[in-house]
Amino acid sequence: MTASQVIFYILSAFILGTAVLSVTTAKIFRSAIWLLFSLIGVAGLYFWLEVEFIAAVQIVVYVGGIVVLIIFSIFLTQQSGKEMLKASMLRNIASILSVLFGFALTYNLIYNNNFQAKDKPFDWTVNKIGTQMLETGENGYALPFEVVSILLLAAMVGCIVIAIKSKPEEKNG
Amino acid sequence: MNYSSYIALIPLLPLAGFILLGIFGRKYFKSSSGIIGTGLLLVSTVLSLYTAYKYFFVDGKAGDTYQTITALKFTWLSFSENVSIDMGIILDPISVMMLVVVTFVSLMVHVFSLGYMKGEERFATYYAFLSLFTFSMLGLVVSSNLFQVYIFWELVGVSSYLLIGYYYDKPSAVAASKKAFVVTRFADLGFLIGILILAFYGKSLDIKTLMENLQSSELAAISAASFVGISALTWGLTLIFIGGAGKSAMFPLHIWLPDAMEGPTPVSALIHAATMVVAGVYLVARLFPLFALTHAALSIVTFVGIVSAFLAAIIACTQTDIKRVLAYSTMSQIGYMMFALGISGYGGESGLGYTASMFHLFTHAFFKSLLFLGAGVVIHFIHSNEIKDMGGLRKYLPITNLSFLIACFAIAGIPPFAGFFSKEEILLASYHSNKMVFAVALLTSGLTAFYMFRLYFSIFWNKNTVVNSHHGEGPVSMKLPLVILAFCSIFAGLIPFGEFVSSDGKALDSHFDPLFSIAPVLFGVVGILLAMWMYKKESNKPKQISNSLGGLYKVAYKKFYIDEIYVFITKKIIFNLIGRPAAWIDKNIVDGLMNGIANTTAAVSNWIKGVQSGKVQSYAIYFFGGIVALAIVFLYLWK
Amino acid sequence: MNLSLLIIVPLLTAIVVLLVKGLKQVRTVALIGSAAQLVLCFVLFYFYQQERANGNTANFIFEDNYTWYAPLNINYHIGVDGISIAMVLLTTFVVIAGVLVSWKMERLNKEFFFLLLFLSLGAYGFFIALDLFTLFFFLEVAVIPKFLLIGIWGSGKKEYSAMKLALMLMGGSALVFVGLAGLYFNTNVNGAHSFDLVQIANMNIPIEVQKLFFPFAFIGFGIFTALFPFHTWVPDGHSSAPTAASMFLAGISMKLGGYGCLRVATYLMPDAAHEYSTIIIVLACIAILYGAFATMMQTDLKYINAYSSVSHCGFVLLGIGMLTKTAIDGAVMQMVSHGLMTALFFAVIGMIYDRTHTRQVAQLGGLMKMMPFISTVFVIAGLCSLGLPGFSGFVAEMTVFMGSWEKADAFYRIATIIACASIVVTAVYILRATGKAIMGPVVNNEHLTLYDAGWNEKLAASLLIVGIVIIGVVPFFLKDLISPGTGIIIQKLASLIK
Amino acid sequence: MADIPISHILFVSTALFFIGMYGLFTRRNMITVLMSIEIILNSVNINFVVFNKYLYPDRLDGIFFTIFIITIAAAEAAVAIAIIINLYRSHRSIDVESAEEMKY
Amino acid sequence: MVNDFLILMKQELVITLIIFVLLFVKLSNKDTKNETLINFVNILLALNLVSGFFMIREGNLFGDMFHTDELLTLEKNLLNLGTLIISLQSYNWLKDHKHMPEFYILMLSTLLGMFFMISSNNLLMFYLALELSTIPLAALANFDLEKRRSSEAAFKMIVSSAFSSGLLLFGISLVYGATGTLNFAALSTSFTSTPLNIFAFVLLIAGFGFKISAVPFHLWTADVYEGSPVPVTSYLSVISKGAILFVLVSVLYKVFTPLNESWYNMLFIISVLTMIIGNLFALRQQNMKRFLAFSSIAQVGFILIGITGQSAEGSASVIYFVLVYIFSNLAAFGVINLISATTGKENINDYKGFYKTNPRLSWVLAIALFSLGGIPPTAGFFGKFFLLLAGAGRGNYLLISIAALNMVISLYYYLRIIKAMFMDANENPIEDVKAGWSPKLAMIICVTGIIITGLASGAYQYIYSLVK
Repeated sequence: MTASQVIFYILSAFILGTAVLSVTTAKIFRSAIWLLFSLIGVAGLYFWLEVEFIAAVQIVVYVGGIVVLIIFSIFLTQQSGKEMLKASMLRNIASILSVLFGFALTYNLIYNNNFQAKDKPFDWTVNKIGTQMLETGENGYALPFEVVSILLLAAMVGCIVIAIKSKPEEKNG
Repeated sequence: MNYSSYIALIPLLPLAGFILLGIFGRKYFKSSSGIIGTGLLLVSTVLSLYTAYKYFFVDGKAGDTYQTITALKFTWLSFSENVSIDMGIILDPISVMMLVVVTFVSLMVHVFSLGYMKGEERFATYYAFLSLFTFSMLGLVVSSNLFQVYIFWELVGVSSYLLIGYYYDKPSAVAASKKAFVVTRFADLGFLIGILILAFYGKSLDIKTLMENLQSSELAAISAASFVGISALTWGLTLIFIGGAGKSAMFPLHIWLPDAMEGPTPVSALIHAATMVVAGVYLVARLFPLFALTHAALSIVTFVGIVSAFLAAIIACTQTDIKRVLAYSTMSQIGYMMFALGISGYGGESGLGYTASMFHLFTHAFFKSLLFLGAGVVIHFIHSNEIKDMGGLRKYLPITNLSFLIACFAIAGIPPFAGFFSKEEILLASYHSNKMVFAVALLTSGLTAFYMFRLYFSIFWNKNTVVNSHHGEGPVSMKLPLVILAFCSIFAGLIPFGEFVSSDGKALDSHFDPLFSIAPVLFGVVGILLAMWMYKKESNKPKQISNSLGGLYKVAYKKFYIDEIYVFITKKIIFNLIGRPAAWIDKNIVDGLMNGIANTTAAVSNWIKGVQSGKVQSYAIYFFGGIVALAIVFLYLWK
Repeated sequence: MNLSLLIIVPLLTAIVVLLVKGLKQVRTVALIGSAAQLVLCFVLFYFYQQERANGNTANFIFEDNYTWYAPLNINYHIGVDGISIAMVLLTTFVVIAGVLVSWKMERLNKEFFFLLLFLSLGAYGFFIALDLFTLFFFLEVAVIPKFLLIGIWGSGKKEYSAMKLALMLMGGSALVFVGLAGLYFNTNVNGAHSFDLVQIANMNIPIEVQKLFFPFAFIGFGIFTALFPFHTWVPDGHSSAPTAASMFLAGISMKLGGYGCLRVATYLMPDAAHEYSTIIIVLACIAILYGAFATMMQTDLKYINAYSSVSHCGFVLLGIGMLTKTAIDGAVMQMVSHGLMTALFFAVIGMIYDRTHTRQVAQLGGLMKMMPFISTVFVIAGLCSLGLPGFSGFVAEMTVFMGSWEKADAFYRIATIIACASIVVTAVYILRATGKAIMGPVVNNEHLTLYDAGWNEKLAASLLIVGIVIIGVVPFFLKDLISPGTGIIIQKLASLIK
Repeated sequence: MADIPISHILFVSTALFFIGMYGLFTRRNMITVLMSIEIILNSVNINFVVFNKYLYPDRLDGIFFTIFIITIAAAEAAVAIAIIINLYRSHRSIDVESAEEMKY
Repeated sequence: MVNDFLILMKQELVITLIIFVLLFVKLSNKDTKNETLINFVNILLALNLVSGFFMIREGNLFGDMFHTDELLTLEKNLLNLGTLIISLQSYNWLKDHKHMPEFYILMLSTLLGMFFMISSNNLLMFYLALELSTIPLAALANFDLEKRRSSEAAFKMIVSSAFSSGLLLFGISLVYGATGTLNFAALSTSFTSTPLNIFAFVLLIAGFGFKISAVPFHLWTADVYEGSPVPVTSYLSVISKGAILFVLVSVLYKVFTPLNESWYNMLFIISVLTMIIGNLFALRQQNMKRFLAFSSIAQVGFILIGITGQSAEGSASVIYFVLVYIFSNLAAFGVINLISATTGKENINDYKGFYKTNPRLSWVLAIALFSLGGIPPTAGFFGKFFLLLAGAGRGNYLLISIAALNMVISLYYYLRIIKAMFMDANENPIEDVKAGWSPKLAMIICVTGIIITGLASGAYQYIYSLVK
């Protein structure tokens, strides 16, 4: 077993393990932390895959953005130490069964599809990504970029409207 | 004058009367409607008499045979190439005779009613209905087409219905009218199916063509085709006979006739004595060439006829309502006519029964309507139908007394009154063909004499009733018909009927045989004497005799419980076992099924509502479940 | 003659009704409109006879064919033959009578007349349509107004009845739709599918296809015409409906079904009609006799007439099922006859109800005394219903019987006899109702103050009676009118029957 | 690196996907539900990158897709959190079962 | 290039312009009257609608990211029309709303997303546009900020949509893995029917199914519709559904042709389930919005039948039906919107005796419901007829029969409301509601549309000519 393999399996185990903990642990704050670890693990996997740019984005957006947002909202909404309520037994069993079954089905299909890696170097550079991102012609991603920016704008507007505390009383009074 | 130029007027004039009086009578002819109706009918009567004269004495005969003349014919409704309903008028001996009888008796009744119905609220309506009846009956007798017969047959039925129910606010009248209609309708069902059968094989509805077809080319087919072992021809004729039996109140379809007496008495005289009730006889006579083809059908006719004659006579002896007695007597007499036809053969001497039947029909019309009109005078006078309210009326009602007596002699078959001749011919014919029938007929004739004179003596003799009536026999309009009809009752029998009417159109000699007549006359006289002994004076003899007869009397008095059987069948069986379940099934099962579909839908809807639990995570599970299910179906099951 | 006028006139009338104000104006407009339509129909009848007299032997006359939805080959195609004319005439009679009996409609009269006219529009369109889409369109147009008419102006459990009627009829038209779609996709006119009735009729649809889709079309239309066991909307619907709507429902709406069974199902799929005739006949016989027996037990006048409609419409189906020319003639005649007769019956029941506020036979009695006109009309309607000669019912029923009897086979024979037997049962229930409600002593003394029919009611009843009597006395007019039409239908069948 | 078969990496992503799904099904806290969604999106990202790198290295479709997914995940999370906060204001709870008012 | 850009993307550009103007107004903190802004937006939307009929060209932009032609322009125009109608109808609700500009920003950005989705030629673009048209909607659902139900609706929507987009993405990733391309044209040749592909396809269908609320992916629909403000509900049920249907048709017909047989059967199952479940649930509803949610689910079932036709008639009938559906459903929502905004009543029982007090509104609602129920002479009849006819083209008469019978069930609940309005008595009916010119205009447009689009064949023929 090569080092790369070892690293991969360790990373995999780490990702999956922390993910499982994240969705099962009873304390919400811990859950968020486990999620953080899991996301970092995924970033590690990207490193291992040698797509460092994505790894960087992953860390910046997820770890730096989303998880922080989540933790922030946890603080806003409740005490961190409190244990969360458990789902009902029935729901749990149904979920486990459906998830296991779904996984078996899906992975069976994927496995049987027998993806064969092409023996070609994967050459990407940040530069290439950057130019393509703003290119308007063939293989250009300018339009998606615009679309996403509008989406972000809209999301922002939406967040502000919804989350900002309205003060009707002040206006009236 | 050619027939076609005026013949249609005979039925159409009364129709015009009906329309005129029916629509405008109430408003505009309230009092004059009687005159209008009678006047129109008078014209018809004159025309019929003229036609009769012309037919019988001028141009009806070709060689030695009376022809069937088609005076008028047009297609009214065609079904297929050959089969169509034609409206037409045929003239042959029996139709011409019937024209005369119907118009004449109807005219008498019209005239009589002028007095009898005076002051009625619905005077105009009454005349409208009478006109409608006359129209229908005339249409019936001159029909050239079997379906035309049926059409007018139905119209006659409805006029009868309307007239019986004339006193519409009397529940008994309403019930009687309904009963009359329904029973005859039931019989008509047979008629209708019979028509269908004959028309199918005969490939025509025209009576003449039909008979020709059936007698020649299609005979084999219709005789061979059979259902339950009985040939189609027999079926067809029997069914048609059922129709006739219904209208003619033959056993066991006679139950409507006594009840029909709820109608105004002149109506009974016209419809339920002289004309409509003989339609069945007429029908059989009309189709006689066909009946002659099959022995079976004729046997049924004979059997039904003789049973009716005898049964009705027995019942008549026990009844106390004078109109009912007359009604049963009518039934009995029609039974005579019926079995006379049944025992008759076709053509020549063997056709004596046919001639006799028609002869009896002819004479019976006069004396029976006379009896009814007389009874009408009595009822009008005493305001009751019950014998027990009557007695000794001869002092108050002399003309009625006399004419009633004449009619009684006529019906009892005492010479030289009209009934004697016709009845004697029937008995003679039956003597020659079937001794058993003859015996019963003879007995019946004795019974007839008995119950008629029982009636006569009870009304006009017996106890003295004190009546403080302010009117006597009524106006001239009421007396005149009595006199005329009495006259006819005396002399009608002298007509050499066989000259004119016979089964094959050829003249038939009179069969008057004084020696043979002894027995029937003797029976008649015995009957009269018996009645005289029992009823001339007020006594308790009748009571004693009826008591000594015990159960038998009761059974006869209760009309052999036939009504009760019918009630049982209709109320208990048809209503309870068919009607009610049908309604129930419809409401609960068929409709329940439809409602059930709706309810099930609602129930299912309620049952699955839990899926929409409001829990977003459950939604997600269902969502994923849907995917998995689809994937499995399309990956593994449905390739 | 522009046939579209038959649709345009009611439409315009309906629109004008919406524009004017007040009961007086509304009803005047409605009356004028429907009278105009009556005149129009007679003009059409006259022109039609002229055309025929001039030797025009085309199957359909006065055809108009406009492309409607070109991509789907859907056309607005109309034209008439004798059968259509007979049905159109029937409609116009019933509509005008309906307007007249609703003369004193107080509540929401504008809406009422609008819906009534709109409903009639559907019927007219249906009867003259020669394109299956057009036909289906008008068929459905005529459903919802009924729902509203019953639900808003009805009585008794009106909502239930209205809903039941609407759903069952829509169920019927759903089945019809499947049948039509099936036909459509099995036609080929120059490479395209077609809804055109004339074109489809000239085509030989494979028998398997016919056998598949005939039941859809037939049952679908059959629901409209009270095919057993889908008749249960009839009693409830009719009895809850306001008078004019009952008249329309029983008089015309049920005929839509009969006409459809004949024109679409039987005409276009003769082989299947032949295959399934046994079943049709059995169902028809059940409807006839069982309907009659069920009627016998009813105590509400409207229920009596509604159930008797089930029974009478059975004759229509029987005639169609027998597949002989005479029987089909009879079926068409029965449609016209029953339309007029039952409309008359409902009209008169409505008049009685308006006055006495009850339809229970037991609570009525001796009406003849107070309302001779209405009572006479009732008796006439009853007599027509029980098939008295001189009225239309007799002619129609007898034609059906004669036609049925042409089939020489024990099965058909028994069916015919069963059908014939119903005339007795009919007599029983009609006379029961008449005897109790019209004749007999007056049950309720309050009724003694009631008044007879007004001019509008008299006119309405007279119109219908005139129609009934004309058919009853001179049936050859009607017969000759419809005969070519049924002849065409039978031609397609002729080869099969032998 | 090449000695790891693709299926193994895909195993990780698929497993991650279903772990996320499990969380989404069972967690009663709205925020943890949100976290589960993030896990799901991450698994998809891995898929894209792996496919791109191993199977179709000529173009950068997978990479770009991943980038956009990450962006959208952020937007989605933001909106979701805003909604949750708003909900918390009115319900005083972020238990999923407190938001089950509308049903059937 | 710039010229092309301006012409080909003119609809998107106008919407973007509106968004930015509103943003500017909002940020500039000036006290602009709400009414003015609403009118401004409406006018621009109307202009956009009109411009959609002129200078139509076919072409690609941004490589293969954006594609437009006459049909797509028409589809966008239909959505634009619907949005305009909703905007007109929401006048009463919006004119006093504090966040009016934000409402428009969010709504129009989703509209923009739909336009891009329709024009997308590529799974990436499709996905992004889909998210653009979904995420702001979740925020919109929460626009009744103080109402508990509104937040609940928004939460359910965002969770469901995130979950479904997760599955969709997983599907897309598998497609990508199997074919190496995201481009539609390329997919149509390389997407063969291997088990994995079928699975991926099921995931994609589920993603679509979620948006059009096909059973069993529909469960979020009713709750979200009920909780959201009425304008948002109508927007959700008409515009967002219409857009995804357009895309679904073109994707199924043009891209997944190799899976023809599978997707046909899949749609068969889904549509039957959708019709039946939608109907069964709609039967029992008491809340108008929730009722219309389930009825719209059932409608989707019918639309799917049209799609199964897989012919020019099929796609024409779907597009035509969406047009009809815009008119009919928006007419219904228009009335509900008005009543809800003025009286706050949303229950079916509240509508009892409605005809007494509001005869005109009753007729509008009645005509709308008739159209939804497929009753002639309304356009709904034609729409449904064509859908089912298109479906029957494949010869699956079982499906057609089921659909036809489902129409009967659906009629029941439409008539239930008619019954409540016209027949039922009510002590306290809704008072006489005065509609402003704007909702009135919207209703006139809808009713005219309902009556004209069916009887006059122009609309359908135009669509058909484009599809062909």
